[in-house]
Amino acid sequence: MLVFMQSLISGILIGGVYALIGIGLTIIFGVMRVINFAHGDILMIGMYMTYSLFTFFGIDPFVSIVITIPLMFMFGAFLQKVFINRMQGALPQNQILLTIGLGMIMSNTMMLAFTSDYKILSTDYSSSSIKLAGISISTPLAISFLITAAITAMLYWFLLKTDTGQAIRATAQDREAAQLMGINVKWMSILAFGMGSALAGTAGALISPTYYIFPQIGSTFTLKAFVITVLGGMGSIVGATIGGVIIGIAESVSAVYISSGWKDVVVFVLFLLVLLFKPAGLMGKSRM
Amino acid sequence: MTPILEIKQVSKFFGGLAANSDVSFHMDEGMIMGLIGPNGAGKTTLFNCITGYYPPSKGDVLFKGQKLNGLQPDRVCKLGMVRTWQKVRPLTKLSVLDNVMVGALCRTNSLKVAREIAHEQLKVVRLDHKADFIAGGLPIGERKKLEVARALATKPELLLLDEVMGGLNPAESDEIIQLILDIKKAGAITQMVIEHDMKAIMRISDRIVVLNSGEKLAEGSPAEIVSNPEVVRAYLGDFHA
Amino acid sequence: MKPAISIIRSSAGASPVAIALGLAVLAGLFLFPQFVQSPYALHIMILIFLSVIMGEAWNVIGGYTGQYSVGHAAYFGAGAYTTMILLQYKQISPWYGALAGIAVSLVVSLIIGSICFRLRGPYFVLASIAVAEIMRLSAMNLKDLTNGAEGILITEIPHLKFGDTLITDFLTKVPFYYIGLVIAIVTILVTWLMQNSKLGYYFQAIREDQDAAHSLGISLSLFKSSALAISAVFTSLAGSFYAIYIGFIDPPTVLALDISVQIVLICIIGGIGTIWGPVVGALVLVPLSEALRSNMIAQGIFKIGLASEESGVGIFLKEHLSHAHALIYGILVVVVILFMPDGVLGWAKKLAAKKGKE
Amino acid sequence: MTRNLLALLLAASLAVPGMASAAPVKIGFINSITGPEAPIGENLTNGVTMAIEDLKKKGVEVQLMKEDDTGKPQISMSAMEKLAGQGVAGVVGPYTSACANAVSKLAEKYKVPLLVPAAAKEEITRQGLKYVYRLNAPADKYASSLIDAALVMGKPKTIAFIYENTDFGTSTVKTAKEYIAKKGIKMVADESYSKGSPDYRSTLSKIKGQNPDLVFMVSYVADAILLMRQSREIGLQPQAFLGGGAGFTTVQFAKETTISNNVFSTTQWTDDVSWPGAKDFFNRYKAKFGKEPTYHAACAYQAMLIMGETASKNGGDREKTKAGLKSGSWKGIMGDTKFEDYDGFTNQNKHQMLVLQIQDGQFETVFPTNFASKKPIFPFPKWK
Repeated sequence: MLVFMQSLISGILIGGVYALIGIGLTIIFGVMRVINFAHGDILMIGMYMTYSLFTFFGIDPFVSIVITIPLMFMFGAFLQKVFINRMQGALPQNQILLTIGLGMIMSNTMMLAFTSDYKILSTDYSSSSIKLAGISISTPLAISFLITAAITAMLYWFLLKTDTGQAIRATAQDREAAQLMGINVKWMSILAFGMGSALAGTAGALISPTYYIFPQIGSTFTLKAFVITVLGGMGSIVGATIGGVIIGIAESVSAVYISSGWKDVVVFVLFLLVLLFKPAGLMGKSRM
Repeated sequence: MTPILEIKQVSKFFGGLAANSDVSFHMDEGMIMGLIGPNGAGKTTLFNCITGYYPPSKGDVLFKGQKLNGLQPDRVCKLGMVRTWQKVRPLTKLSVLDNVMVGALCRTNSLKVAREIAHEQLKVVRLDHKADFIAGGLPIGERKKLEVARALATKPELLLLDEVMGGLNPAESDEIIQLILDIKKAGAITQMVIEHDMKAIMRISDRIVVLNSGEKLAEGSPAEIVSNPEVVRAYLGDFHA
Repeated sequence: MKPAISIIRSSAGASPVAIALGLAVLAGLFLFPQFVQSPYALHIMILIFLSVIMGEAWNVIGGYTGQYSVGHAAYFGAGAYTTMILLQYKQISPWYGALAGIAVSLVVSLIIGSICFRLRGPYFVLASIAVAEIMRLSAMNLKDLTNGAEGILITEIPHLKFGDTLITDFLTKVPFYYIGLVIAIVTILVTWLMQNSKLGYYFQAIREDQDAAHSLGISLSLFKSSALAISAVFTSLAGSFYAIYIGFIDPPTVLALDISVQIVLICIIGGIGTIWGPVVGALVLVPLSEALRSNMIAQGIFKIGLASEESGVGIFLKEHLSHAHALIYGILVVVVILFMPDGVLGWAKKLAAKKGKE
Repeated sequence: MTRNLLALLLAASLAVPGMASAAPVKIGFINSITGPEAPIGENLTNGVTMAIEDLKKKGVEVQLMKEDDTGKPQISMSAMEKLAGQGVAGVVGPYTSACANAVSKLAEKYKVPLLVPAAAKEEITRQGLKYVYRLNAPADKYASSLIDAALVMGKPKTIAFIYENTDFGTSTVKTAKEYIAKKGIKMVADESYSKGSPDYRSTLSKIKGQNPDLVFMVSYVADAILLMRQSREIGLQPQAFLGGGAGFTTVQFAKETTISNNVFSTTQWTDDVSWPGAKDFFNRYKAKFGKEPTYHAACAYQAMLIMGETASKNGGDREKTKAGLKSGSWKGIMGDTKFEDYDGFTNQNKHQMLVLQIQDGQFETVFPTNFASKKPIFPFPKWK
């Protein structure tokens, strides 16, 4: 029982960060209908940003998101404006390859800049933990979970209560209709890609203290992000939040009860089952 | 003689909403049936139920006496029933001829035979001069004709036309009307036509079925329909909405 | 508007000049090993053949039928693993192994088809990736069958004999060259036959509009599965060939996402949905990545005197270009996608059309 | 090649008088410069760079032909074919086992002497290939040296394995399993993970439930740190943590003293061993590249020295170089080196693996006793 609770808690904490990655991807997909294969690489850039801020300026990883978020937002907006925008309405396979190409550029540029060494961020709380009824909770993971929750809450508020947020949701539901209603769809796309990138970057920043960084780390997260978004329903933020936590738990629990080698298979099988029996995802389609 | 198409109490629900409820009517060979109704009346849904895109939630569709329920569109087409699309769906990157050939290949495995059939059908719709053009580049009027030619190439016994005159100018509409009448005259093909243009539908239809909010409101000859007060109200209501 | 000739018919009815040229190229390819002994050149040619086979195979399902599978590593790996497992543990000749690989790939394609073909667009892409990833992870974990991450190494390739006469002992690259060449030609031929048959028309109809195709009497499940099956057969064959040629496989080298992406790339770069697209793609990508990898670009720049080797630029090129080849590759992918959306072949055609107009 | 030209020019400008001016000998170097193996490949490149400089000091001019295999066997084959065609006297590399395997057969085919510096897969030197030599100890030695050490220190009954799902990880653990079977130790957990999983807590709590005497891990540095951090979090408390190579021997790992102290590991090389020049190599390497050398760097350095000297002595002739490798023996930063045939191996250097323990943030050699710098601390002290 203790082992089960331990793995459940670990899963939920990791799931929070996954949720952030998934929400980023889902916003991008919802608004632009582009599957972003560079999502993990954007996250990787966020990790290096955090690493640099910590190493060169001594800024704590959790504090540094104040800097990371706007920078990553601008980076995403730039990507959208310069590259992705040209591909709006292009063949889906070309969109996919474009993002794959962009991902390759990002990871290899980072490799030239930082070498391909594994970088590891060691803060004084990196390996500390809180004990709760025999269950140990990693301090940095707990902090990052709280920050994730706060960011998600703010995001909900933004999308539901503000005019811009509602315009983004309208665009996600029906691009053409939104355009007819006078919404500046191009601007919404830039916003969406910016936000998506900022969220991926933030997720990167938040796991930096408990994880490690190398240029090729992106692809793992790209795949994970897809699974999460599809699980929750492409374009659904609530879905991505739940999807992230489910994946976190599925990984963690199956590592214990099946084996750590098979846990990723469990995740992919779960993914296919959802695609087959509930293709719109757990939270339906395009409901942001 | 069994009717070529019989619709028996067909209902289609999406979630809790009924797009069609309890619709029944039948069609005899060689006739043209008009299907009208305000927007959202469930005309296209009914087409989809008939041609196998949606299985009806309740009721039966009988084609030449055979139950179609649950049959896939391709099987339905092989049996001799084919539809066109309200929003035209040309195979954009293929040539006009190739588009029609795809239809013709339903009945033959030989490209040569298919090519001949395709040329024939293009002549019928007067599009043969554009056989080598890329379908995606055609103007809307010609795309509509292409839809018809492609459907005809599958050698149907029943042809369902979904707003083939939508978005056309009067001259183009006239051409299509003539085409529909010509097909009727040739005798082999029964037609069901969804149309918004009242004048056109009155001109071509032998009988008309009116749908409103998914239910059959009325059925009769064009003259009966025009004088049916309920139909008038439904349409006026629609205009006021 | 100029009457544009359909893609379908552009390659049918070739002119006599083109046929003569084609035959000359073919003869040249068959005689190549007689004149060129360099194993390096032969190796590059074999890699090109492999890319052609994989590209043409993907083209059937991706290019013609419009189902953008990004999980073709599944068939490549199935072919490679079946052949290697049978050869290494059961001493079954790779010829039968390749056939068994095809059988396994067909089964895999049926399973994948039944799962993925219900899905459209991005969902199909993601599902195809997921299935391939499941296969990779399974190969990693089923250690008793696949030897897991350690991979399978063959120590000896059985000699090819016809009766008692030895045809080849596989000691040089020449037999591999011919096997690769023949499979590549067969693949192109099959694609050509497919394109000029009912199948080709139906595949393309499905690509252009699934619902419209469905209404015209085309069984989506039947024809999508057929397209995937044809594709799987040749991808699997490529996998078997690769495995025997390299003599070593492990999950990252034959089942990774990387391979699936590479396969798609060949087609997109060359030109999707055309017979010669994958050939052009292979001819561009293989030599290009080889040149980038081995830093020939920098050396070329020195040779033609664009920069001196000792200048700052020269030193920078030497130090960094060899590390940056993957970066340059990525940049090229982006440039091609942005500026040549129909691939090199489509771009060349457009250019030729423009010239013709002038 | 070009890099060397530059070095040549530099040397000329310094005008060292009386330097031996033999024609440069061409030596190939295949390595993972880009791709997923690049982080480790970089160490090999650095090691080779230093070896070339040191060879020059000894008057041996090497024209280095560097090839990137991106970690893919088929690319490494391209590289080998290319090098064979360019008339190299010998080749050092490739780094990964998969690549080394693919290349070894080509080396035999083209009769090019190949010196594998750091690939661990046993098969590479078990195929009876005459032209293939290996400097490092193969995978089975990693496991046996650590388990032997544990058996000397205590009486462990049970062992848990957690390792990276790669060639290196699985083959090391496979030999370990065979070895513990012989020694009568029971395996209670067998957990492999794929690189890039951020969370091992579940797996570790499962292992904790089994309460093993030994925990045997095979990981690269980042995962090694994560595994130990999370072991501490969970409170996993065996008699000893055994780190099978790679990540557990890095300085980066040792620096994380809260979690790395008292962990045992095994390595091909360390700077504090009494092999000649080891400390000097460490210092010069650190000064030049700004980081500590790993054993990969040392292996690559020594391999290039051996290949360079032998090839140069034999005038770049492949056959003579091959014979020279076979008959020669060397003493250097990797200790005594000699390529021998034994136990089914051919041309395999009987390299002595060292068992280390981190004590107060420093690597101390604890086994074999003749090289030991400190006494081992056993059992593992309670986590603070």
